[in-house]
Amino acid sequence: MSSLTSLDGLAAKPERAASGTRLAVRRFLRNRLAVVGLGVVVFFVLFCFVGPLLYTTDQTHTLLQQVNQSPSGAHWLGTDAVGHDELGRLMYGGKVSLIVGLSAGVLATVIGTLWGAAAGYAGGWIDAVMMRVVDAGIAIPALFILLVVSAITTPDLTGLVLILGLISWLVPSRLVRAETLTLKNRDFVLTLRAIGGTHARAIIRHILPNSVSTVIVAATFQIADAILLVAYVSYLGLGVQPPATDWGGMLSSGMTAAYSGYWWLIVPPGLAIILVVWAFNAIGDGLRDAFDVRGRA
Amino acid sequence: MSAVRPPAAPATGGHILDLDDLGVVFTTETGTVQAVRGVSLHVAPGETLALVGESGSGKSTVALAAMGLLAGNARATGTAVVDGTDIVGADEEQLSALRGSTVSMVFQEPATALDPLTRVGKQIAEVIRNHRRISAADAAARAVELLRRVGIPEPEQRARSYPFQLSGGQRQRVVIAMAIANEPALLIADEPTTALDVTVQAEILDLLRRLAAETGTGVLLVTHNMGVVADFADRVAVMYQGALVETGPVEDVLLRPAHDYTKRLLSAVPRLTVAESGGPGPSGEPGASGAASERRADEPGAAPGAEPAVELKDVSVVFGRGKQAVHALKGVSFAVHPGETLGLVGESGSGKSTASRVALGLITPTAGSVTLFGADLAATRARARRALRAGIGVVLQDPVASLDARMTVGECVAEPLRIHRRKLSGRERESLVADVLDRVRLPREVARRAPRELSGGQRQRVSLARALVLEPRLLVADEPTSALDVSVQQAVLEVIGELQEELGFACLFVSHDLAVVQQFARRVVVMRAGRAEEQGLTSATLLHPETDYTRRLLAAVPVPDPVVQRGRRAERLATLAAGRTEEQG
Amino acid sequence: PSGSKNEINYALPANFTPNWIVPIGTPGHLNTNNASISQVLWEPLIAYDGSSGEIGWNKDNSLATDAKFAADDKSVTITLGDRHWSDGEPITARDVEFWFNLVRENKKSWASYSPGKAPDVWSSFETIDDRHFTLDFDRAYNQQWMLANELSMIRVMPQHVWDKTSDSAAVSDLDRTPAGAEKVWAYLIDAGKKISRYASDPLWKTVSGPYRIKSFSTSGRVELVENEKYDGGGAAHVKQINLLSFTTVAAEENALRAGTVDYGYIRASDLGIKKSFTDLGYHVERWSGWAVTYMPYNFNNPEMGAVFRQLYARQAIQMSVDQKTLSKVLFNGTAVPTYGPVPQGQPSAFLSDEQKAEPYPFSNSAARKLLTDHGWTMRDGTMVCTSPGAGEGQCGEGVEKGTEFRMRVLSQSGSTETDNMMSALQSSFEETGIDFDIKTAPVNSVLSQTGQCEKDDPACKWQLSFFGSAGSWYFPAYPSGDALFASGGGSNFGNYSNPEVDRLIDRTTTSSSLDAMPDYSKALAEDLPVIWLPEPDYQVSVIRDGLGGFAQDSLANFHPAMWAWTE
Amino acid sequence: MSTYSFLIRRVLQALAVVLLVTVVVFCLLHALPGGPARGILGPQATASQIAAFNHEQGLDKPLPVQYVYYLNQLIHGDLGMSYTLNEPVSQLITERLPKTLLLTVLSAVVGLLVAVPLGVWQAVRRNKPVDYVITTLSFIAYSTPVYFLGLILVLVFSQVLPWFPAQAPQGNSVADVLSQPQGLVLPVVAGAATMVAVFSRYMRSATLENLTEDYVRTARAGGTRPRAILTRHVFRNSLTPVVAMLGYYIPVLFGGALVVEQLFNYPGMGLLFWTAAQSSDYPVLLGCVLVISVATVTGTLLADVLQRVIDPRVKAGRS
Ligand SMILES: Nc1ncnc2c1ncn2[C@@H]1O[C@H](COP(=O)(O)OP(=O)(O)OP(=O)(O)O)[C@@H](O)[C@H]1O
Ligand SMILES: Nc1ncnc2c1ncn2[C@@H]1O[C@H](COP(=O)(O)OP(=O)(O)OP(=O)(O)O)[C@@H](O)[C@H]1O
Ligand SMILES: [Mg+2]
Ligand SMILES: [Mg+2]
Repeated sequence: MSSLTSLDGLAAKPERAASGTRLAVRRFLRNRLAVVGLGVVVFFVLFCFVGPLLYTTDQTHTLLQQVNQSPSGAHWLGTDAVGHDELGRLMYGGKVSLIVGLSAGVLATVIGTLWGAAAGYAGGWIDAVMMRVVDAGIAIPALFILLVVSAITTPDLTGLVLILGLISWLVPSRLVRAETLTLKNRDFVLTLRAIGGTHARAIIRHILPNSVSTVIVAATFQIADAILLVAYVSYLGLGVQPPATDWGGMLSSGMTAAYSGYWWLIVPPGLAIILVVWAFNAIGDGLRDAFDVRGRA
Repeated sequence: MSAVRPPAAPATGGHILDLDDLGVVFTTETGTVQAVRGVSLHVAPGETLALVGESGSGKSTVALAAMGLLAGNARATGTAVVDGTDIVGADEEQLSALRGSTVSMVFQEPATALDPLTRVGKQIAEVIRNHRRISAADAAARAVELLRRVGIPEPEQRARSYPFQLSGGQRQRVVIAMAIANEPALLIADEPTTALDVTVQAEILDLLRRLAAETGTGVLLVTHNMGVVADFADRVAVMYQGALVETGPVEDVLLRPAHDYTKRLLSAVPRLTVAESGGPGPSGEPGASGAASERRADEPGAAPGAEPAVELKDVSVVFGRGKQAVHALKGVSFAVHPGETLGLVGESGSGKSTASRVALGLITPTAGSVTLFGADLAATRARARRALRAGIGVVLQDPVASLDARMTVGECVAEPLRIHRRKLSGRERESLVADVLDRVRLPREVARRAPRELSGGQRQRVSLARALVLEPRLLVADEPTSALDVSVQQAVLEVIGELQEELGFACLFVSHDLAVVQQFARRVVVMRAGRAEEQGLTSATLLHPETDYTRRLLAAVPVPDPVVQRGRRAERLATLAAGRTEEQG
Repeated sequence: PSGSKNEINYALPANFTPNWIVPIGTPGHLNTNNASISQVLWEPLIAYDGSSGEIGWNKDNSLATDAKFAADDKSVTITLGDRHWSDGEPITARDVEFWFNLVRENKKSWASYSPGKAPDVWSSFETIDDRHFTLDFDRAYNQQWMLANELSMIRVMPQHVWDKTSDSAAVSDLDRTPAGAEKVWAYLIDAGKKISRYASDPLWKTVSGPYRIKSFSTSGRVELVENEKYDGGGAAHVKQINLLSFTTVAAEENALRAGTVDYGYIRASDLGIKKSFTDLGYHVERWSGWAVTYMPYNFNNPEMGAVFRQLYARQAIQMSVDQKTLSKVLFNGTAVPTYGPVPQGQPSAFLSDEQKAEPYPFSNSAARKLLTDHGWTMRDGTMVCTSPGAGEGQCGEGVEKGTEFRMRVLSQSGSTETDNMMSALQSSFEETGIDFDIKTAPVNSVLSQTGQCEKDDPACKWQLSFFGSAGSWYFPAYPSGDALFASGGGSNFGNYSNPEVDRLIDRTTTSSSLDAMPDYSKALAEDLPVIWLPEPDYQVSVIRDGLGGFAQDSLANFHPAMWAWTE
Repeated sequence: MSTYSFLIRRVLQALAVVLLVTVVVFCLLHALPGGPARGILGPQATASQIAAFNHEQGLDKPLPVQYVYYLNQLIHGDLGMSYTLNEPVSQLITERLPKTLLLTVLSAVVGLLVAVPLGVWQAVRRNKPVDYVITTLSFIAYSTPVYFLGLILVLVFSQVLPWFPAQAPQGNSVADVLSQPQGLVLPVVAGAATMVAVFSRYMRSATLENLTEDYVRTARAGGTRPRAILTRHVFRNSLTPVVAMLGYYIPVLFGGALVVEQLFNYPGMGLLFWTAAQSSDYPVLLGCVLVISVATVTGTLLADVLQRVIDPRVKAGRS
């Protein structure tokens, strides 16, 4: 019998031992677009958080003597309508955009994922009630909620993140629930239950990892949405308050000068938003593929 | 490699399939896998070549290579010539022209082989219209005809069904209908009957045989069932570790094996012992079956006095409600005692899996009660129930679905340890996992692979390893060896047996393979349409069945001896014909 | 482009939909654009506007030809011109009386009512003959105020068509009884709410103005065509006027570029690219408003009220506002520095020299000195009161020791100019040592939260408020500030109160002295009841070359009858 | 579950959701500080006018009373009168809704018509240059704020190249609007851009998933050509999740419509909603929220029904 012990493995010559995570990293690194995306994000993080140390500008005082200047040696990207150095402002506003985008996106994804997984897993009336709440949430236009909130309070950065996170977790929760519904009756979850695994384990170890591609795609969209939303809500007075700013706010105020030829007020923030959102999406895609054990054949 | 030509084979060059020095390499994250090496074989028109061998030896890979359907991470070398075209170098356009008309294939798993959103009639018609210029209506009519031919009742209606509305056996027949739609010159069938119970299996084999005879189709049959080989094949090729070790006419290989591995393989085949057909049971009192078997169950060896590990009392299960309600179980009672193995047999859809799931508490019975280690499942609270379940090992029927594709094999096997032995260190856990993998005859290296990267049989053993790793008090195994070749099956069954000796756990063993049950289980419950048709000691019930149903089941089991099996087949067909005329008369 | 010389396309302000034409209105229907349309259909008794370039009585578009005040300033006798309704009936004193009766009986629901003003100021209406009547006052009033602000509100309505209570009812003298007047009022207001019937309802077909309605859509497009029966002095020059509504300024600018608008506007920030419009055959003209812009202090705010009550503190704040630079840079020169309660965009006799001279010129250092001289010390860039007390060199009554000079503004959102101005102010205040937090909200929300309040109200949290992106306050022709700065005035949001100022304000409406207004102007320019800010233009108009014949009315009305193609 | 009882159950649930929405929205509205009076009547209004306004609009009554009153009105099909536009809200909405619907439906249809084949194509060409290029383009489309995109469209296709008008058709009725199709081009493109970006992603991943299914192998084994496998099998199977998403996308479409309407001077529901929100016009605001939520709930309902049509398994209750 012992000769049978290791028969079918002989054909396999493993290169070297690799853990699941290490494999995922390797798979991620093979996705060129995702690596470029990661590079872009790293660049912008450095740009916004380290950049101001190298390229110091005054972002708290307006300088009405030097508004709307085109790029020059003194101001690499020119100045804006109140005389701030545009490059410095790009760094300054990027901090807010990155922090808010990432945290709100992650917050929304986490809430949505947990809620959706819990509802789908519990099933029955709990599911029905939880999902009707989500339906109602989806059905109330976000603009309305933002408006009410803006009238009641002016949030600080944390508040802003909370608000954006709390209005955008609904769709991810829907997606995750749908996924959970099919997953919870899969044999590997049943096996776990049959041998006495807890519900939490079923959700955390099996259902969530198997919905990871949905979750990641949702998360990247959430991050993108949050960055764009900050700009949108500043219209309502909900965004960051001067002298702070964010890329979206810079873009929308720069837009009023669209016909004046002040391209340096529009192109840099516009490009920054597009690049960062693109980068997060590319990373999300890469992550999805990296964790997707199934779709590789 | 020179194969012994069967007398019926036509001259060289007339082969419909010719593999020459075929090699297949898979590239995976953990390295490359040389799955097939230097395989050369051929199939002549009208001939059936059976490809047997141990699980994971590369049989499916060879079959897929011959279709040009290898997975994306595979690279083939050598040649695989089908009707004059080399598949290995062909482009997709050439292959499309060939597939479905010259060569077609029946896949291993019928559950997922069909497009869920297209009516089956349409899917069959599509294959026809891929290769023939006929009207949609004609193709549809022909699809119905094919469904009738593969023995699906009410084919006109069934043609309009969606795959999910058909049973597994029916779905497999639809796949076969697609495969034979254009009367291919070569039919490749990869374990076409694994998922089916013996009676359906017999019918499908009859069907394939008729096809080969009528249209001169050459068949490459991949199987691990030696009975099927004996029943069906003209020649046999034996694979071992990716290479061919022996090829020859079926009588020669099965009765006078030359290679060591073949010998080992054949010696591992469980053989069904049958009494004279129609003979009375040993008790000699037909009709008193229930009382008789229970008495036997209480005989010494059944741990008298010990309370059963699991007991079902008068359990009924109804799925759905209203018109669509399915009565999956109707008043089923049985008990499994520590140290004993209870076999659960019966045709497909008879409720075996449902009964085992009820025993596990995964399905709450509509009526009746379930006792697990003496505790009524319905009455225990969640926490207590979880504790009870610590003593259970589970192997569910579908080896693909029961492993989480996102975990490595090692993580899958270690999961029960993580739940119930939280204090173990990572190293201890690893060594326990390695031990149990050894026990189910899997190399330790697979621990790092993804379930997807294993063969069907390997996956099934991973499930088993997971069930055994905690040294359970009760093992519920639903078809734990259905995808295994007989040699591994034997090894695995021995492992379970040894462990049972050692640990004294109770085992509920679900299988449609009567020979395995006969060999492995002390007592048996025969299920039919949700009822326990008969139960008793295996030795008695399977040797001297009390019901026609059990007799029919037994008669349909092919035995791995081509000569004997031919006789049995004739006999079975005769009784069937007789039965039919009787019914009509 | 309208293409034809018989039409003019006029762009209404962005995001405004005309929704009222009836010469009497209930609150919420008050809008100068509505009023402009209404006045083109039914001429006012006395059109007191800036259509000629200066604010005055525009007799061409008035039904009255003369107003004679009694020597004691306690009554006026008005003469009507020889004019006819479009249905041929003459316009008589009865039509004026009709308006008078309706408004007197329904003044509570009349949009323009505020206690102590019209119609309370008129004690009786006496018809002399068809074309003459006398209005008696409850006391003596400043003639100009009476004429420009009160009498100009009187509208003349076709009594012979409107004096009824349902579409099918017969016309009678219902308005002469209080109950009847109420019913007629209700009927007219109700009819006025049916915008979709404006073009078809027979009620609105009898007009006195140069135009009548051709179509009126609820999505904003209004078409006016010439009233051929018009017999006044301000006849239409162009057959048809199309009033177009736009969702945003950007959308309107697109239409300008596409040439579909003859008379439109651009953002102040686009003044730099004026050429791109002149190249298209337009000329660009500023349209300044008869308005002031400011940020009210909340004198009752529990945290900062006491500081705001100190004149020196308000002076320091005002000195930190560099109105000239703000106007020039942020508004592209389309705003006018304004240092007091009288609009400074137009020359007028109301403006005092003191206000004009900028009583508190911009100087951060002077502002800082003012604070340090009054017991404040700079700590970490912020002034802190270190010497409390009411005495000389101390912070002043009610200001506690350790109070930091931190103020918070609730500012309207959605305007780049405003955002920029707030940023600039913040920066400049910081220079002085004053912290300035900005919180923004939609303008309605700002207004809702800027209420008069008592110290302990929860609603008294606001400290400064700004709702003046398009000017905070548009005056009637006579810019008296009674509602704004008189103690208890309806729009005195911050509860500013100064008995001396109250007296001056009262004088502006009741005394005939020519000094009344300049005195008031001087006092408030010096006492700083609010933070005075640059007054932005009403709009920067873009007008097709060849369209002319008019001046832009600083009261923000438009007068289609004056528009004419000159070439 | 039969289709009939399924529909009844779904409709009842939908009603419950709408009711929940009204409660939430009503409470939120009345949590606003200050109330609408000052905002509506302007800075010049007097205290007594404000009191009169509050009395007239019932804003001085306790909240539950107001809600019951509102609900009662609602049941009788009355959405109240706009504070600022002095017209019944229902009339305002019926006038503007068709225009917005036209715009959103057109954008959605155009968006889907582009997105779906694009996603499939990308899946087929996975990790090839085309896939990368389209992926990048769709990310760019997604990350470009609609107002920015609209501005660029106008600049390029209306000012520099005078191909399309910068204004949407100005007519009031749908027929008017449709009679000037060239005016719809830019607004529809602006509205469809994000749609394309999002749904091509969903379609791509759904297709990728389906391409690995066993039935694809079966079809290949039957000699079905790759293109036919895509169009006949993979396509339909991939469409199900996309259809499910569509329902939830309705509020997003409305949000986009708002910006597009502003940009292209096309007064519709989106603009009405925005203006009402800016001016605290409670009845209009409530009416719009109600319409949007009903549209969303109906959209999800339709998506569910559509899914049952596409996927027979859903109907049988196993998916
Ligand atoms: N896609 C794949 N990637 C990597 N390795 C694979 C893949 N498919 C199969 N293998 C490996 O190739 C070898 C042959 O697999 P194959 O499926 O042909 O076995 P088999 O003989 O059909 O076994 P069984 O009887 O269990 O189905 C096995 O070791 C398996 O692990
Ligand atoms: N979840 C379910 N819903 C509805 N019907 C079900 C469900 N599960 C099983 N059934 C039905 O119950 C019956 C018994 O099924 P079960 O799976 O127990 O059969 P089995 O004996 O295990 O068959 P096989 O040998 O094919 O595995 C079948 O008719 C099946 O279609
Ligand atoms: Mg196989
Ligand atoms: Mg089963």
